[in-house]
Amino acid sequence: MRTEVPVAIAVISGFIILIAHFFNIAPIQAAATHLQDWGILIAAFAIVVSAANLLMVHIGRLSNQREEAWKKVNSVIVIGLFLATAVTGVISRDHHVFNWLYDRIMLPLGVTFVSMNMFYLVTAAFRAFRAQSLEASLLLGAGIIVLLGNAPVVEAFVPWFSKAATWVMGAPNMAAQRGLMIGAAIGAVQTGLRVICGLDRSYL
Amino acid sequence: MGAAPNDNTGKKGISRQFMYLLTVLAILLPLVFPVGMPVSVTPWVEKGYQHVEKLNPGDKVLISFDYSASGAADIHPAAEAIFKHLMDKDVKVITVAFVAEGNRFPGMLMSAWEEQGKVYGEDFIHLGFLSGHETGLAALFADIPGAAPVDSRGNPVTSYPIMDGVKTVADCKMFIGLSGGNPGPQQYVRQLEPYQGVEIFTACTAAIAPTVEPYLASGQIVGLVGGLKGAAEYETVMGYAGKASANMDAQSFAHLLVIGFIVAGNIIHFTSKKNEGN
Amino acid sequence: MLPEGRLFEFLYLIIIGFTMFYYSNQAKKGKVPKIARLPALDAVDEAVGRCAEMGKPLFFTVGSSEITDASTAQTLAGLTLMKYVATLAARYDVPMWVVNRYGATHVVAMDVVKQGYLEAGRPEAFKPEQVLFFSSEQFAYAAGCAGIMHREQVGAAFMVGQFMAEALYLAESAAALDCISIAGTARATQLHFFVAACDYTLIAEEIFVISAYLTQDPAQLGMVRGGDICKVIATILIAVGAISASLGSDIISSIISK
Amino acid sequence: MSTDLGIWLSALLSLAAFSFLIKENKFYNIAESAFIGVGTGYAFVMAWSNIQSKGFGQIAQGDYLTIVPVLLGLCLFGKMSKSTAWIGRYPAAMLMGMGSAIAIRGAVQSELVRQIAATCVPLNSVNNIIVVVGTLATVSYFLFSMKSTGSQLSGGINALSKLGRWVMMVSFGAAFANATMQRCAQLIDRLRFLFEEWIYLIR
Repeated sequence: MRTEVPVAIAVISGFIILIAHFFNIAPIQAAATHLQDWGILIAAFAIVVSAANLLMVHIGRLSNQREEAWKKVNSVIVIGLFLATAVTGVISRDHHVFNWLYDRIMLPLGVTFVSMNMFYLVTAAFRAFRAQSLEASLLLGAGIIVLLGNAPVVEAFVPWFSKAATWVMGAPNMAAQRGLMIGAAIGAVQTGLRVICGLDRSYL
Repeated sequence: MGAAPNDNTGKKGISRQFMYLLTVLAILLPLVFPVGMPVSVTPWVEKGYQHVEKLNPGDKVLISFDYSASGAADIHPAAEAIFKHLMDKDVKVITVAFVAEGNRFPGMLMSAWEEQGKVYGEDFIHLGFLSGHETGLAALFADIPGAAPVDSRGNPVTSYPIMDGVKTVADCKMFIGLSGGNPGPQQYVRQLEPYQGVEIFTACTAAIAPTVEPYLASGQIVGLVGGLKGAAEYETVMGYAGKASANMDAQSFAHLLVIGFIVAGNIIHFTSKKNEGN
Repeated sequence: MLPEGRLFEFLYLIIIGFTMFYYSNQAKKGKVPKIARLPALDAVDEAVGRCAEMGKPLFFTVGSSEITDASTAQTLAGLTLMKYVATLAARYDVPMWVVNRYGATHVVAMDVVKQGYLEAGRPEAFKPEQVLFFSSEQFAYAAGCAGIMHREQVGAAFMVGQFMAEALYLAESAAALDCISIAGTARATQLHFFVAACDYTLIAEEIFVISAYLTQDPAQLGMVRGGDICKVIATILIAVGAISASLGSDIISSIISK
Repeated sequence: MSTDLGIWLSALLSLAAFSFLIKENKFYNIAESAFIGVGTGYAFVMAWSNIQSKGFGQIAQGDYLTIVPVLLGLCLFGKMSKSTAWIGRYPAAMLMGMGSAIAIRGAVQSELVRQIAATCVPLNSVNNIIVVVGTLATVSYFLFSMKSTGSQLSGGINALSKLGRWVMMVSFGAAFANATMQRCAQLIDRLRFLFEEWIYLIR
């Protein structure tokens, strides 16, 4: 019972969505629309559960005598800011404290972390772009052409590079992307089919 | 893929931290001391500029701000340049956002222009955020005051003079889509199909710019500003050097630096290999 | 009954389903196909073993994988490997840190890891506080992952599933440590970051054969064979389509758009 | 220098985040905790407003069918304790089934059929030939069960799949380099914030 019923639920809900996509059967399509709305709602509950889970971990840390003081400080920060954001946001999505926390903590940190990708791009390029083998040389060659083609100053003096870069992006790159997508699509369909036919139960 | 296991960068020649420092300097120095390197203008930026230039004072333009904070670095400079062009030409601007985070950006532009004497509700208006991505787009184009009954300041949109005679998107001369992904050029073209006569001009991130190519070729989109570089080009055609142009110097140096590191990496790799051989 | 433009899609889906079951049955009857080696998956045991030797924990994340949208297939691929790694971790007594970005994925991942420990016969060694959720905000999650990797000084980092802009961030955070990184995603726009920054990368479709490869279960190996037949069909369609298009006929394109 | 307290907070948090580049440290730890705290709070607020509008709001309007997903959602709380974890499987299975179907739908439609159709181009230019041959070669790289059988056919497939690997390498190199533009713009933006709005170095 504890596995059969969940598997049946997965199979039924999966087939409803698929049939609604391929056939114009009004009641099934209505059911599929309902189901997707339900999905959004259940996923929202999952976030609440996960957030509760995070809080439990940090509360656990605070009450653990042997935990380092430093980790406790961080747990206090997590719990405090979570409560401040959650409470003010639930009162009103336009609450000034909620907006302030968003503008002054979440937004700047988000942009800062995204921007750190530039540093990582530099170190990754330093390691990966080495002419060790034919394959690595192809990686390197294509990378250098596109880098030069995109650098504004190079483009102003040697417009040829920009054209070469556009060509690499448009022809070989496009071919590889398509090939990757076609292969991956077939794998994804198989993986999905295994779930909605009840063959794959690893998620239970 | 069975690539060779890591040689950790720190161990060979150049330390990570040193590379990070050089990266900061390569970007920061040109920002503090701009060099003003030449920027070549691509035809699609030039064409977009020409189409804006052809607008008459009093014409109305609809702009959607469909990018979030992470896309802003790439697109907002273009938004600033195009907005300035429209203001200089006394064109009336109606703005909207189909991405929740995009909602903040029109206000930032407008408050700067209000200080310079432009009037909210007469020269521009922001309708706020509309959900549903493409469905939101379709709804707004069909009935602007219906889909957005109140503006971002909470007043009925019909109470503002700028909205006189604006019923559908067909009452605007041009639609400018500033996109960080979804909705993007594809969605704009698809939803504006029924409203012939409204020109589509778009600015998007460098990453999705290549996907706009087919629409430009077919004439469905009249101009494209791609990423920060596109913004610098737009500033160049307008004849002023704004933020984007200064950023171009930094971007050039950063590109050259990355190439420099790749070359250095190869030299270190092959010399150390030689030494091992000896 | 089929809406326009769906006929060919539906046919292709039926073909994929049919070949999958047909070859799976053939394999059960003894015709088991041999599968090309995947060094990235061969390295999994070694990576966990190395953690055990050095007394370091390991790190696992499935990235921006959801179980409610089109990324679900990649999520499942990642969860399959997660369970396998959890079993090894339990057996070798290696602490395992798991971080999830989405709530729904998190609630499933908790069970998957627990199940892995159970299958290794050591359910008591499972520590729920090591399966973590760090907000669905993309870079808050990524920052948390990087923090854990460095604070715990992990010996191996697994990143398999759907990844977005955090791919490079996580891969380089791992590369800065003395650790083996094994990554994989079917998202074509992030794959190159993994290829450049990680020790081993599962390229696109390779993540969907994880289960068949690791278990060497005949039925699943047969399914891989079935998938290969579908790819051959795709290549024939493209080749015939391109040749007929050169001759001025759009027969294939018109069939496909039916 | 700026005198706005909010800008100071943002700037100090940004610096703490950047400090990770030198080494994992306590300042980074604070920035990380702050981000996780606010980020989870934000996610909670968004989830809560969905639960209200799509859940309780609907029930209050007389749509009693919505009680089903609300109950399923509540079942997820069972996952928080070992003895009740099994009741959380029902909603999880439903999501998994739905998600799998959506994945199938998306893969067949936009990735499989559309990409095949887009590749059926006339072989009348070098670019088109490269696109068609390159796509075929890349797909052949993933013929797992046909590559190592030792037959003559597998020899041909091996050769084609090798070409596929080369095409992929070119693509990976190009795509990696292409990302530099956007990543660079983001870092410029951040450095501008620090050195223009916080300390007035850039004028």
